[in-house]
Amino acid sequence: MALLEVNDLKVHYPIRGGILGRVQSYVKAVDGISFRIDEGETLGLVGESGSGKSTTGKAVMGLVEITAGEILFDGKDITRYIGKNHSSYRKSVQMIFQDSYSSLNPKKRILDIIAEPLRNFEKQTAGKEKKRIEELLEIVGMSSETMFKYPYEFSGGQRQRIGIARALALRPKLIIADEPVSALDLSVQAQVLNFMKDIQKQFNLAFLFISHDLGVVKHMCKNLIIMNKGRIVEKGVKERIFENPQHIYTKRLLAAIPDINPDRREELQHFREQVAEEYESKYHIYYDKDQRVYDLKKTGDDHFVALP
Amino acid sequence: MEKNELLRIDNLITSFRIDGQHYAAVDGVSLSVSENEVFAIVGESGCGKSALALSVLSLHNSTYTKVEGNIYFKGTDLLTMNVDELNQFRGKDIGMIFQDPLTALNPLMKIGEQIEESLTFHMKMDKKQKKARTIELLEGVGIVSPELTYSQFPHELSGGMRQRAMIAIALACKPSLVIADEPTTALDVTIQAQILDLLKKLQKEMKSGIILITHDLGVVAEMADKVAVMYAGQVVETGAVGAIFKNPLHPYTRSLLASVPGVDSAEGNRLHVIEGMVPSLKNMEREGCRFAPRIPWVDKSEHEEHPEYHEVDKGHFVLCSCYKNFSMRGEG
Amino acid sequence: MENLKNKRSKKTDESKKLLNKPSFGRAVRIELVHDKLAMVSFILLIIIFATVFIGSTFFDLGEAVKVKLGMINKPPSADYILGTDASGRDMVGQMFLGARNSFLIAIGVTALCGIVGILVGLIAGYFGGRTDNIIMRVIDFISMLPRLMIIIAIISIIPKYDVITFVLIVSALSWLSDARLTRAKTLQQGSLDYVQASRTLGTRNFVIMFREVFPNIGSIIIVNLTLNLAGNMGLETGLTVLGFGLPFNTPSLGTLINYAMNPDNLQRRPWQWLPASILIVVMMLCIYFVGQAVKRAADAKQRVA
Amino acid sequence: MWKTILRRLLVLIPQVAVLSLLVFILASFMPGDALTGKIDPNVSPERLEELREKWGFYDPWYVKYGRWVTDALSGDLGESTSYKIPVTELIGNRAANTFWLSLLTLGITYIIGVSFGVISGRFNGKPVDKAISFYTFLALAMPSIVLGVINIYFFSLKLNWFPMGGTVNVGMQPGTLSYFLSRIHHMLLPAITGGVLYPVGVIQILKSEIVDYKISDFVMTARSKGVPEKTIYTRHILRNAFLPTAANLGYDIAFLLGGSIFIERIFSYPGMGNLFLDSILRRDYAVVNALIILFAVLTVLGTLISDIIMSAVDPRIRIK
Repeated sequence: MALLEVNDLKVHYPIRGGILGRVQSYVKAVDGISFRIDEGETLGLVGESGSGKSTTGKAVMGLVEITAGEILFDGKDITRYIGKNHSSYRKSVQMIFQDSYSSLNPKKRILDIIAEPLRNFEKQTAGKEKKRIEELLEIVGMSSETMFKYPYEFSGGQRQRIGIARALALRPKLIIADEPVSALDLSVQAQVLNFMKDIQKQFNLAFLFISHDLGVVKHMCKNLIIMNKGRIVEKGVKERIFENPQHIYTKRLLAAIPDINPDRREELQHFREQVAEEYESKYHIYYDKDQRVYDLKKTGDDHFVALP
Repeated sequence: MEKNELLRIDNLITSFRIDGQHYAAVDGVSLSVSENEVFAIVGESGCGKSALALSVLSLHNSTYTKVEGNIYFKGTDLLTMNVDELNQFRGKDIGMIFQDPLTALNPLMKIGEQIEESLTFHMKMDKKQKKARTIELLEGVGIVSPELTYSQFPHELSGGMRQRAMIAIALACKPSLVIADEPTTALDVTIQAQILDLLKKLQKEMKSGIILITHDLGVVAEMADKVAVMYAGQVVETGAVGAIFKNPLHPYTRSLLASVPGVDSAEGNRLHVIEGMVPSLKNMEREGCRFAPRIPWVDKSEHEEHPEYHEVDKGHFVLCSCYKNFSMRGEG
Repeated sequence: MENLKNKRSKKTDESKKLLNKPSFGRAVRIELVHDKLAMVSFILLIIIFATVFIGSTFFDLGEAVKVKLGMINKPPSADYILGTDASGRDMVGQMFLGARNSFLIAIGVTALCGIVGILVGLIAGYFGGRTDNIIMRVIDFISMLPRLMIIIAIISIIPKYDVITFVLIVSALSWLSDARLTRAKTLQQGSLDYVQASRTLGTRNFVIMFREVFPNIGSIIIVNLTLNLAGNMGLETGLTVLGFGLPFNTPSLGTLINYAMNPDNLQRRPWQWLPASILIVVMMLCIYFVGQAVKRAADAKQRVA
Repeated sequence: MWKTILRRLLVLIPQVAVLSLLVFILASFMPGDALTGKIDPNVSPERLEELREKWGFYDPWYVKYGRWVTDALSGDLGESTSYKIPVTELIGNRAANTFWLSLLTLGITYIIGVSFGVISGRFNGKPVDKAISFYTFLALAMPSIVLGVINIYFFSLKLNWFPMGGTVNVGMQPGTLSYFLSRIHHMLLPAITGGVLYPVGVIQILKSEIVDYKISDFVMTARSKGVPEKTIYTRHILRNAFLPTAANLGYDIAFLLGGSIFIERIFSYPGMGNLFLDSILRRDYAVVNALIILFAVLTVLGTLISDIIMSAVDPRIRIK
């Protein structure tokens, strides 16, 4: 039975207009998506800005109001109290944020930042708490006197690791990683990604890995979900999607990735022109009359595509 | 055929004033860009690549920034010029494209107006000619309906279209050199691909030189003819793009290439991690090889006291001798 | 659809602007030392407050207000340094008591408006949505009212009327700017990840508002309070001069300046209204200069030191 | 754009309704009633009772409120007990005085405000900027009452350049040039007093906007196009910097039309501000309430003017 199951999730933001400010239309940020994550698995949620991937992450964390659909954790339906700050659901699902600079409160020392979740759920003596924080800093590869410093004294990569230590405090089963490395430089990015894999093995953690960077996703995830216009265009095992993309949007996305090998420049150039033509000509096939993505159809074992 | 030289930067030092002290962000960089060539400058945040780009046209705020050395554009040194002389070059011979299309355009001026502005100061054209030239430019950068976009405001355009308008501005007077400072960093990967293809097409048509500033190695592989890799204010390796990607020598270049995820790595193995941290501008050890502290397993003797450039082969230079028998940690 | 992926440079720069270093107190000290003018003003303010508060204990209210017929309108002389007023009262006593009253009222109004403004601003800014809308409609309505006129109208019809009611009436209509500023800053902070993070860590909303968000906007609010303090002193003086400030028998700087309202006082007895005018302007100037230094300390990017 | 204006007007209706209710409640606390001043004192108490009955003094409050509103809508805001003429007429001739004084003050305010704001923004950090900042603190620290007193003391009494108060010299024929000049002469000192204090807001907004735009990306783009510094200021920096200043113009117009109570009082200038104070002192509450409503509506119109200016000047609001 899946650790997390999301069925037909919808998040619509009302647009108010007109004279009386009545709701005229909706921004369908997330328009009916379903997926599952098993224990210890990393599921990649990929898409460009505005595809609804971050909104999905926020919805699963209860940071955004859910318009429709249900969310099951360990088989239990938690849609109703997902928004409550202090629900026990918080102990099992945690989040890592993109902007390492603003995800730590600058006015608090690292000790208080990491201790926040502990103080909310576990009443411990100061000594035990300090020991637990030392442990957590140890796990993220940082020295214990980090505790007494302030966030501004650390680099982007270090701050991101402190964020991860905080997320691990309540021993969660699932971590929502919303573009965890997009704000980091290449070398620092590698450090954080390696480190996320280590803790995954050590604590049998599941990751919902949200990113727009296909290279990072290819490295980190087993299964992928490609999102566009708030819906899923393609879902399946990474190998199948990278080697044999079906949906024209996935093809265009994969073709657009700049290749690191300069010799393949011309070859890639022609391939992209080809994909662009296909995208233009077949657009009406893959999208219905009001440009909406179809529902998913099974096209191979562990490979689903949004086809009419 | 030896292309004639367009821009030669000679021992450029750009330093920023912090608490009364000057700290060099660009610490003695020399490079030359020829006509009809894309010269990529790649490096991580804080390596000084953007500071270098802004120094060419002296766009820094002079109270906080000091620029020393020489920048010869077709033989004349730009750094010795006052603002009025410089303004003859800015926009006419050298065009610039900036990173964030959202803020790089004046929100209260129509797109057409912002393109015509550089025509007004550099070209002898009347109103009608300027409008025609602008429409032609908008079409040239792949904007679908140029007449409409001519009288639209920046907030009405998407990120990709705004960047195309930026390119139209930079190329308005057919400059022989274009400096693009991270032109596609703020764009989605599909739009980035289109903008890069557009830049390549225009570069070939106008035979202009392009200095492309970026942190994305993939973009460099796609676009560049020559590459300079920068670290802590210095060029650590420079050469033809094939040499740099096929036969990288400097430890930093090799480490960077090994850190790129998704290249060949199966899901299992680990990415190469560069130890330590990029030193901040203020407390940076400026003596000796600046990358040495990041590769502690390499013996001190490998590094040069005063690192020089070694020409490994035609046009392929490497800073400091530590590249000779450098091996990744654990490969030894 | 805006297809801008929020790459590291743009988002981090914005959040850096909104957050500044933790030790606001230390930054204020540095700024004060660095800016001579602010330092002098700070010392001057302390001297004025000390003399006023300590000095006023020497002057008994009854004594200062008692009418002494023989001493009417005496110019400054040895035993009456600042002369006397139309009812023979010693100006020095009135200056001390007046300054203290004016200052206490200004602090009262500023503090009251500050507390109400911060509370309302935090709630509106943090919860947003409907609560924010309702609160903003109320604030818009109150800000529509001509503040001065309503205050004067209410004062003129209140039967029982003393310093406390005066402070309450003025505060009832003056907390709007505090609320708006706090709300704007809370909205800004609310958009940052550390607030979202706290919600996912199980921290209750009210704890997030006061323990997480408020410390990050506290410094800007303190700056606003110092500037309001000076403003409120001016307001109290003005109202008293018009006759709608403090009740008649309580001396304040306003009552002293009021002497200038009758032309021959203005012309021939400057000693009655000039010292109070100078004192109030000097005090407000000092508060503003100190406020500027505090403001620079609060705004990381403007720091001089 | 029209939608925002229409919405603003629609919002005005409930606001004024609530306002009238609040003013009515305020009025009901005020001593005296419709009869005060209308009856001669020696009328017998029974007759007084009878009159009160006839005039509906004992009706429930909502009936009184209903009658009051219908009168107000028909333009009859009640009668001034002290001047025995309809309130609207009384306010009418005072409004002209305030209008002209406010216009002059507004002119001085924006001339000083804009010029100082641009100078201190452009030469940010230089001595001239420091001098202007010092001036703004002085203006902030100077209550208008105190400045008024000092101005009268020096310029009227000592130097005798300006009259002490009033609107025109006695015996002047309205319509003649000398009458007009005398009116201006009377208005100058109060206008200068206000005009020197109010520009602080304009200066501070303009300065911070210019300083921010000087380092903005699109100014860098303009420089990279070879546009000379002077043109960058006029076409790029100032054009953007004036936006919030223009928006504030709406508020300032409404605020000044309200007439500064302090200044009109010190200069005993018979404007609406002064009328308000006198009415309070004379317990002439019909006038007081009318003025409060008038100024409230003026403030809302001020915000409306600001919205209109904003959408006219800023394409981002005009074109959604």
